[in-house]
Amino acid sequence: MAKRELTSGEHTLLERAGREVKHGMVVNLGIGLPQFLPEHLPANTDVTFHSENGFVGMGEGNPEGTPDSDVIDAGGRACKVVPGAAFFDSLTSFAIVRGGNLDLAVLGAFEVSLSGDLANWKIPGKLTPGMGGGMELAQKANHVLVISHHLDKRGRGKLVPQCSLPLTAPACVGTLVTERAVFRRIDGRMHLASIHPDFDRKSALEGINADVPTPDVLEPWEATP
Amino acid sequence: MAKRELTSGEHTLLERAGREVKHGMVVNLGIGLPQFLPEHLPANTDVTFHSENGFVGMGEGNPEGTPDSDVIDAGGRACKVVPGAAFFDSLTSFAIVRGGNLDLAVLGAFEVSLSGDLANWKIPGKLTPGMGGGMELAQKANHVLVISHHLDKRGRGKLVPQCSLPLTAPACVGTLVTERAVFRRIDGRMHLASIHPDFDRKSALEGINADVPTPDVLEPWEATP
Amino acid sequence: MLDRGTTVEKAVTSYVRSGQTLMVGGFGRGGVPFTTIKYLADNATDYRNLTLIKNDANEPGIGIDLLLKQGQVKKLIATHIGLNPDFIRQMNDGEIECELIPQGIFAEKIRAGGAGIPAILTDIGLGTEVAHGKATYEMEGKTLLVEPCMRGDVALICADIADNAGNAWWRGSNRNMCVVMGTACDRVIVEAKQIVETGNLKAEDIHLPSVFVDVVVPAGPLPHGEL
Amino acid sequence: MLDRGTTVEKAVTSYVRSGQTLMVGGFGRGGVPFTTIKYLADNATDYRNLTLIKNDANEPGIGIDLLLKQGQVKKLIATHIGLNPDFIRQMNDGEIECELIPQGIFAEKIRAGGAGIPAILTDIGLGTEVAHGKATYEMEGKTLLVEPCMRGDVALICADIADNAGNAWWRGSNRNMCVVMGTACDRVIVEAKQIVETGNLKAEDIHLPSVFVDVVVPAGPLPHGEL
Repeated sequence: MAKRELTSGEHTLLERAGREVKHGMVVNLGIGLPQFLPEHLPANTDVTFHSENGFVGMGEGNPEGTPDSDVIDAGGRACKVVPGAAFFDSLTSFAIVRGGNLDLAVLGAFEVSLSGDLANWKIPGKLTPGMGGGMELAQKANHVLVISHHLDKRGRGKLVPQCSLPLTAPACVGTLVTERAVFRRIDGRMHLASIHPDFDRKSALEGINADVPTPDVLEPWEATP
Repeated sequence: MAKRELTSGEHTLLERAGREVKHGMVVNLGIGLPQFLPEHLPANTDVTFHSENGFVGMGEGNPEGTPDSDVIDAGGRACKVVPGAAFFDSLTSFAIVRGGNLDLAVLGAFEVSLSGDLANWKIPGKLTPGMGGGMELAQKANHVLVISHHLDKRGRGKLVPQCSLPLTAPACVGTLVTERAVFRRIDGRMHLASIHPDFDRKSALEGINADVPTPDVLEPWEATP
Repeated sequence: MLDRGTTVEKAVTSYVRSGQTLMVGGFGRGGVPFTTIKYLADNATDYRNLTLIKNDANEPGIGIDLLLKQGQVKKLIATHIGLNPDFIRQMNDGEIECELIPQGIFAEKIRAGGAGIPAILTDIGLGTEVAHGKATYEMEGKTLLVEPCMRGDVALICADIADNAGNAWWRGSNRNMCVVMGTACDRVIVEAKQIVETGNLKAEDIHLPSVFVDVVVPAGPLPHGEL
Repeated sequence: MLDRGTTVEKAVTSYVRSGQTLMVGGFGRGGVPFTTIKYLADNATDYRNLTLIKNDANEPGIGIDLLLKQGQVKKLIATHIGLNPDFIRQMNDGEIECELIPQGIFAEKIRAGGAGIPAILTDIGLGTEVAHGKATYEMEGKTLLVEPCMRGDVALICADIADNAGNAWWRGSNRNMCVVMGTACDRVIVEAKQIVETGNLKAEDIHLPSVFVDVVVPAGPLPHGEL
């Protein structure tokens, strides 16, 4: 696991995101916060993790590993595999993604538009790392879950009327989870779906300069026991 | 090896065809006479045989094998493999063919046209086995060598002005070897190239109802020592 | 990893329905899911009107010939049917429709279906009757055929070894079309000659990863010892 | 089987020339042919004006960064360059051209080049700047991008084990783009961490068959132990 102390807000959003993950799913985790998802899954959720550089069955980080280890994830982190893991090449890896066998991609975002467009790969003139496998993950995973702090350092939310940055894929985000709220794309438009008990409707939409539909009845934040 | 006694004419044409095979080549053998080519190769010719159902490094027939054996050639014959053989699936098998890694396909023919068109997969209303891998082998092997008896039972040769049967591939035959003669495609047209010492120019063209260019100087039939 | 082991009966009754398109592995006898096919033949009234995508038509009396003979198949998409004269007669008599595709393109169309590639462009078959009626695309002055991908409802494939999670491995020339078919169907039934504990196959040497596979069922003895 | 073993020097001087397009294996450090790359860097005046096709730009100071830094590369075709800020600066300053392609399509374009498929049709990148300027094809009411195949003059890839004939096998996540690049170039140089007698790899488990490979050379020790 990447070395980093999580804040309580991050724990909160990761735990809520973890409840979007169902038993038996094949899941790809983007770099950053998504890499902390495995330790926040509900108990007895048997999930198979896909690493787009070439395997399924990714296990926990390998503390003895170096960047030269023979098993690294797509971010270059040495890791272990679980029994039943399979290694393959980049062709098979993305055949899994494009062919409909990746149930869930958990990604970070710069921007998510009200129609579910995702921008997370390029800030022109500032950040040009390349899209890697991100476009395929965003466009072809059966469900795209974006997780993010509710507000960035300048107090802005991720949900915007239209993305100003180059798109990773249009109309791809199914769910956005922050430490305050859950948003879901319904009929082509992101809706408020759930609010953390510590927040109200107003703070669940704080920083979001967009007209987000907010149904009267929301999903409970906690799992029903 | 298929159970069959070869005639002396067949031995002759197979030996002549064997001299078209060069050291280090990757070679695919069609069903029938081509399957007898390995035992007619010149000494010290190290050839890798490709079997389009999924391996390279095909060795000799396996007399103990049945059609249920785990190693069969594309005709269903149990066979052995040589050290260094590799098994793969149909995708890789034809990637080898289409990608330019098959040096030579040795095939049978119903008809070869003067322009090198090949018909060997279908006789409408009579024979409809399907093309199998034949079209790709004919179209994409780096060289296509057709071997055949000089005359069929009705006294007709294989070389025709135009094929009357459905084509396997147009303009694909590089060399045609019979027990009497060798023909090569030069500038898009099949030419007489060599004659067996027991035959003369007339008998080398017997049964061929086509205007075959016959250069004054021919290649020797036997290998130059 | 989930445990995907079950019985042939459960697998077939769960996933296979009349009217579906089934991809069936095998080239000659290697890779043919004889046990699963036999179940379909033994319950013929429940599995009819099938479209089969299979390299060949097997030999008379074995494999998919059982389904062809019993009238369970409306169409066969194949590359070579030369070892089954009975089916050639059925085809020539118009009893069963047959579409023939060059073998490598047959494999590529299935791969495209599995890999989320809507179509490939190819020159294979140009200048032959295979090209008749097909859409074309001009690229760099050359005419190419547009070959759309193929997918199926259920894949029936036979592996030599599978683990309980569904990872599969093939011996010798048995792999043929099995792996690619296992990527290109909504449901994948792996019939395995040997089933081992999950983790007992070397992770680098797995030919078909478990994420493509729905269930693993044991292969019975080969049904044609008497042939 | 032919014996394809040789030295890095012989392999490179036989096949690599200035101005060529080289495919270079690796994702992160796994699969990167560090020894062969080092030879190109140590003989920089002989190998210039190269186009590199590689998943990423390596990290500063290792792998192809040596070639990028020394001005031996005119263009890099890649999917992700985020771990090499030095190259990002070179790209932004216009010193070296860079084309970025979605990772799976990058692999598919190379596969198509190796498998004799002139182009594939895909919807990946539609609605993004990746689609700008690309040819399109309408199929069943949907717009698809035409992605032509990619080929290279020489492939440089690093395997974990190769036999003398050129059959190659990869450990863990080292396989990545190596196998497909090994099918898509006129010449293929396999750098191997371990070289075994021909026949010592299990025939079913070979990842890249020898027929694609021209020469096998021994990998030296990893050059970046000090990093």
